[in-house]
Amino acid sequence: MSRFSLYDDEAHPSPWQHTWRAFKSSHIALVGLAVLLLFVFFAFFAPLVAPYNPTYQNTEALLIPPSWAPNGSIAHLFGTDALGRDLFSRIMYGCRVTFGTSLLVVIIAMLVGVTIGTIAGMLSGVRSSVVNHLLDALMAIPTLLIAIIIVGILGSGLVNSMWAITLALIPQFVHHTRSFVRGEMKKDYIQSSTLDGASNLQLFYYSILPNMIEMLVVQGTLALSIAVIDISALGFLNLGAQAPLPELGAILATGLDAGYLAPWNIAIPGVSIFLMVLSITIVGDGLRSALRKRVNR
Amino acid sequence: MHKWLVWPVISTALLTLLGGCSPQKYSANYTNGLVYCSESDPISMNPQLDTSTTTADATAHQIYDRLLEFDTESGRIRPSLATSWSVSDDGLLYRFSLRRDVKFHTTDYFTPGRPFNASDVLFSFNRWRLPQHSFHNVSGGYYPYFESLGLADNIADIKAVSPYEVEISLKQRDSSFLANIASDFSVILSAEYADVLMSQGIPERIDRLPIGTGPYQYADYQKNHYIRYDVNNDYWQGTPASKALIFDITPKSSLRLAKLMTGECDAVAFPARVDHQIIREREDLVLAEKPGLNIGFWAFNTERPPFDNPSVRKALAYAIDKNTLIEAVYFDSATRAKSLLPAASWAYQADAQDTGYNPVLARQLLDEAGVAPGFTMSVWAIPVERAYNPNAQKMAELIQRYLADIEVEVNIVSYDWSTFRRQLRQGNHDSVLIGWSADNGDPDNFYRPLLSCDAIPSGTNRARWCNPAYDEILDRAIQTEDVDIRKALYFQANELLFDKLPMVPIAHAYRYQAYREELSGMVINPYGGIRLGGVTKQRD
Amino acid sequence: MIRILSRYAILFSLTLLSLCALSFSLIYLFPAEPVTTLTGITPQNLMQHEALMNQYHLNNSIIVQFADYLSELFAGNWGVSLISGQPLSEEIMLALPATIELSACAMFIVIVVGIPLGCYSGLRAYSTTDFTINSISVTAYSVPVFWLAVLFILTFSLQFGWLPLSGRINLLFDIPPKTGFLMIDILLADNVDRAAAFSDALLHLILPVLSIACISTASMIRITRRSIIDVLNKPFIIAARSKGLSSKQIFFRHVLRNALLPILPLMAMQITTLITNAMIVETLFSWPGIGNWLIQAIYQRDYSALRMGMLAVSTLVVMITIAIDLFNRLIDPSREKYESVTI
Amino acid sequence: MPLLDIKNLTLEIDTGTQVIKALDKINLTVNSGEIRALVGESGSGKSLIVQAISGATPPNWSITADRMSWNGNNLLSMSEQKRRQILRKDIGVVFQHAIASLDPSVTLGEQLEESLPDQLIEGSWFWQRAQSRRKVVINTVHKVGIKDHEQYLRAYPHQIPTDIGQKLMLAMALISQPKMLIADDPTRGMETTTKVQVLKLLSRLNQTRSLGILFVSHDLLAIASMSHSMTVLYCGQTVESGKMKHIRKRPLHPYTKALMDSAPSFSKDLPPKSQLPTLAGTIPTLQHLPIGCRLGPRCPRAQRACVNVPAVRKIHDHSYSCHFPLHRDKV
Repeated sequence: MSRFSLYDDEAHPSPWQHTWRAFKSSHIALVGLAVLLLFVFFAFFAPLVAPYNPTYQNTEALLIPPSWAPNGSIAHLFGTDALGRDLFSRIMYGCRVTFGTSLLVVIIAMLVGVTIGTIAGMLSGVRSSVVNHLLDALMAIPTLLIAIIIVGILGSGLVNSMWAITLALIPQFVHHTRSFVRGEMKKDYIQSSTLDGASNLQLFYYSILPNMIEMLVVQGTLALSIAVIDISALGFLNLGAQAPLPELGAILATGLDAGYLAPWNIAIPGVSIFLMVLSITIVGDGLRSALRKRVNR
Repeated sequence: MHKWLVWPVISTALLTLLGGCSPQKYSANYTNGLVYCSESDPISMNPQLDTSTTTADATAHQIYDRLLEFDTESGRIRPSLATSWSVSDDGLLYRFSLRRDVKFHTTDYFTPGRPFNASDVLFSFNRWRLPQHSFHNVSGGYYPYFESLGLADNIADIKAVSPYEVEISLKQRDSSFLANIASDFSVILSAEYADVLMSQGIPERIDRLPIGTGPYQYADYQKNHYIRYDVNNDYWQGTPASKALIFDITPKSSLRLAKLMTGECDAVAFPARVDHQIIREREDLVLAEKPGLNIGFWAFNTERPPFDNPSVRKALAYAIDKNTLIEAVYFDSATRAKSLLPAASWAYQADAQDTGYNPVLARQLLDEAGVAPGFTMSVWAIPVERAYNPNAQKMAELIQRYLADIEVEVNIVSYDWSTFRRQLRQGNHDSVLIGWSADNGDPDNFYRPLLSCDAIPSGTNRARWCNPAYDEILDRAIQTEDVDIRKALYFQANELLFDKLPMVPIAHAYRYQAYREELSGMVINPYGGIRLGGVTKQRD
Repeated sequence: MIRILSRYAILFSLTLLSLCALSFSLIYLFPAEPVTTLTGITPQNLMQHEALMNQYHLNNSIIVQFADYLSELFAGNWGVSLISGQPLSEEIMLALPATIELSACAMFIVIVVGIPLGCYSGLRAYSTTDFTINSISVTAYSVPVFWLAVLFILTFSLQFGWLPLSGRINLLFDIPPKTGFLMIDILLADNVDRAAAFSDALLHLILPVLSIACISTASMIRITRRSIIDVLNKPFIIAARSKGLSSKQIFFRHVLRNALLPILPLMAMQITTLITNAMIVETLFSWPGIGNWLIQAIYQRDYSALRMGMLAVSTLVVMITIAIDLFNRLIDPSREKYESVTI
Repeated sequence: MPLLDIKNLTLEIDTGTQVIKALDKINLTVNSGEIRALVGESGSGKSLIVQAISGATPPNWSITADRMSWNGNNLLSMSEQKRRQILRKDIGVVFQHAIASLDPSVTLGEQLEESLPDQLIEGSWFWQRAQSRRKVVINTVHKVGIKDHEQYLRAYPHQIPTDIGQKLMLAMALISQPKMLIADDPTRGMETTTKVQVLKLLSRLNQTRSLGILFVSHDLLAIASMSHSMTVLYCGQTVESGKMKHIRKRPLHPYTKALMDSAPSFSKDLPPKSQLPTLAGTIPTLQHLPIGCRLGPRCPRAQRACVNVPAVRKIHDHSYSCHFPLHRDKV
């Protein structure tokens, strides 16, 4: 029997469509996303689009001002540094190094953190409490301190600083996953799955994980902005990326040496890091409020 | 609805933000004192123990005096704690008459009971000279300057003829002896203080809480932070005008310049080459320059294969374009080095042989020596600015590029300065970018500490290269006073060095000093550390 | 109450113990002789090496070594710096107060500016003012602290010449470090113009404090704002309104308290960020704090200093975190609900 | 004159993407000494009305009404302060979720004292006032049926069981001795015995102090016996309103009938074991409200005219909004 339908049937967009719609409604978030995509583009295609090799030293062209300055040259859009390297290319590659490693670090930290967090969340009693306390203590230790110790043990370098930051990011993911899993475990739908005979693994994969992805995305953007800042901070302190690797923090630190003569060597890398973090933050905020809007419905 | 909240919130926020920004200009002239921004921590408070400029700057002319000193204008030797000296005809016996009524520092930790006399000279010399001396092994027992020159072995005896007369006899003639006595490292310590410390069982204090006769006396030192000196009110050359002297330790050159600009420093060590233009443009700053007796070089660790092979070393030398290095790193404030000696030295050889830029030949030489493409080596770059190499890091990066062209990969290694030197002394490097500033005007002061066999254990021979033929040439050169004979011998040494190439000489740089225009009496010491005793600060 | 306190005491000592264990393990992890890392003394010869090994029981089993390590720690024998040869306890006790002074001032600004602005923004949610405050805080939050500090130096010290850029006070003031807290030391010092010294020290504080505070204030505004909005949507606020309470009464009696309680644990995390930032900023402003000290130590590969510095800083941070948590626990009645204590 | 008189109350919620008309021309009056039941399924907007009256509206709500007056004074146009005074002295509100409506960080005693207007406190010194305040609080707590005041006044909201919370909420509303009580489902989830106690208390107060009560509930059974009149809501529209006994006897609106039928105790002639009659479908969400008569898609009597909003029709004091009402077919 066909039902008389005078009124439109409700459309049921998927949760992701919902989120995207809510996200789209904020112009700032869209601009942030565009800038972020630009950085992602640099991260993947820097070798294809960069006009020069980032380590190529043109000794004929030391400290050329950026192209908009009166005596700048269009050949070097952002000018050159004290070694005659094209700053624009270095920034592009710098985005690749800084952003790429940050992304990698966040993904690793997320995988490890979610695993530990889920186990900790599903555990109960003394074991869970021990895991909790250890992790919380670890979370309290400043990233820089962890980095310094790792550099002390392994020596400085980009990879070692990545380890340090991964280690520093893991506790956050563990913390959030743990409290999320604990909260979820108390809910009835998990109870009913358990009564259906689902094993812990099945429980995690089919019931908890799909609900957790949003939390992870939001947490991931947060962690990403922290990772970018930390990677560049370590590069800046010369504990992370070593010369001649173009890493934004390290580029800024080198720029400081010629800072008075060539202020663009300070300004441009700084602005790049700032924009990168800003776009990540804005996209993260946009996502979060979009999710909140969806949940509030 | 929430109007009542607006004003308290806004005013609190604004007050907190604005509270800081008081509009008056910051000025640092509170106390009559001099602030010098130095680049690093001194290794010790006794320059006998270390050859680095940092240590010499912080101690040699501030806390101590020598028997003789160099005139800052002419570079000639002139009396200091010794009022006069004589040399025997055979050049083996030196006699010094000492100045009377020179008082040692009176500080919290020591009050001198007697003025300076011959026993202090004996103590100061015997400490580094005699291995059995009770103070020889205090603080490591390691006196690099004297060991690298072989001075300890060459002194046969030293004795006090009277309380104010000292005689030193040598085993062999040494035409650079007086210059060495006048160098930064031949400081005079207090024997009385040493005795007191020894009786208290804390002899190592002598190098941490120093007592000397210089214009300033040690007050306080905090690592990585500052060294504080008080004025020596009884200074024999007249009490300095400044009541205090502070060494503000600031490793980053850009920060040092910033502090100079804000007036937080009155003078800075090693202004970076890129900043010279800015210093010149500013009316309140002065940039003094003088051709320096120094050399920046790239030394290979000849104890490590494949760098024990001269043709490998040559190949690497041909791979780099020295002119570009000089342009990029020294901003043309240096001259290209062909041999060890700068043009200002009387033994300078204008037509010395030099390696040109020839990467094809370089690769060919490497192939012949069996060094395969993809070979990896380390280039150590000094972490501090020096006159002879204002930015070794940058130079290392340039070299890295050049060597990449001949398919040699380069790791740039850099540690903190003191760690760097420690590691370097252990010979952990493949090659190093470093240099040497003369302590006196004698050519021997270049050739011997840098490459003689004796200089390997003392740590100044960065190439760790030992060649008996070379040492013999140097020994012959200092046993005569005849300038032409010496010149010829040094030319011969140059030829040998070009052939073996344990190091690539890169540049002789100008020496620079940046200070605020209120200062007067700032002079560039041609040899060694900075002298702040005669500096005064005018105030408006 | 006693139960809570004892529980926290146990928690604290356990955490401390694990931190000690971590720092102990560094002895074997650092690429240097264990003896050297432990004592800071590089043995000159075999005999000295042997003597040190015996003195610190390094030939015994790990457990004995650790027990010995602990007893030495509590006896105040922290070893000496590999580079300067000074006792580490002295160096740390000079450096740590400088960092605490800096961080405390920054934290003060963070609280005094961040919380009111966050409240205001939250109460006026989605208004123009809120939008402005929010955009500024997002922007400030994204600025890398080291770049901000450089910009501050370039602007306020070099361009305008208003503020000094290095250290805690002009070094010409001879302030003997008695407590390590400069403000107290100035009061204790003789022979100085205290007023001049005080104002000079304050001028030196401004730039580093602002560089650190900016970022943390921004996150504090964001956190407070969100918390306020969340609380405003709670039923009990509606209930309070229906009681006929004025906005002021509602804000101070119901909103503020409930908004700040969940912020406290986040504030503890902020302190960690703040100290990290302080450590970075210290190197730029030549601030003689623990961050500068540690970074110098890593440049110098001063392993014994690193080991103790790590222990000192992490103990400090953990102590603050646990204290805040305990405080939170004591003032937040609903916290009793949760069984597990989290630090 | 009615205590509370609401005419054509419309409430629109701006969600940022669309504007939802959550309440559509609601009419409601409560007379002094009258108990009015406000009935509707959950989601019909009962609690929104309560909030609109109590004035606690988020900024994205906009309220319009032809009339919304308290004792003849227009609530919408009066000053914030005046309105607060009325809420404080004359109207007591009990919210649906008792525990959530109590501040979790303040003890219950303090919250009760806070609800007490200053006029009701005796004494001029602060200690006298504190004493008096405490006395009033304890009295009120006893009145709502909590004997162990010591324990509960010192407790925090999360420490008490729900029914105590509900009683305390009631105490809080009654402590100011209001003229009218707005009770949003005050007996939700209570045990039957407790529920009876509370209902009895309310009836007694209604009789002794002529307290006007707006009793919001979907529990027809509980309120049918005590209320004098009833208003039925569906999806933010007033469906039917009138004296309790009239509506019970002859509901005019199909929805009211469905509601009555779904409660077994109202249909005396229900055969044993037969299915309870229900309306097809579910109540639509606020985002997807049908146009016209909002019951339209579910109404068994719906016809084409139902796409227009039905006007309010009135027989004596019994009003309804339906194009095709029950029992009126012959007219």
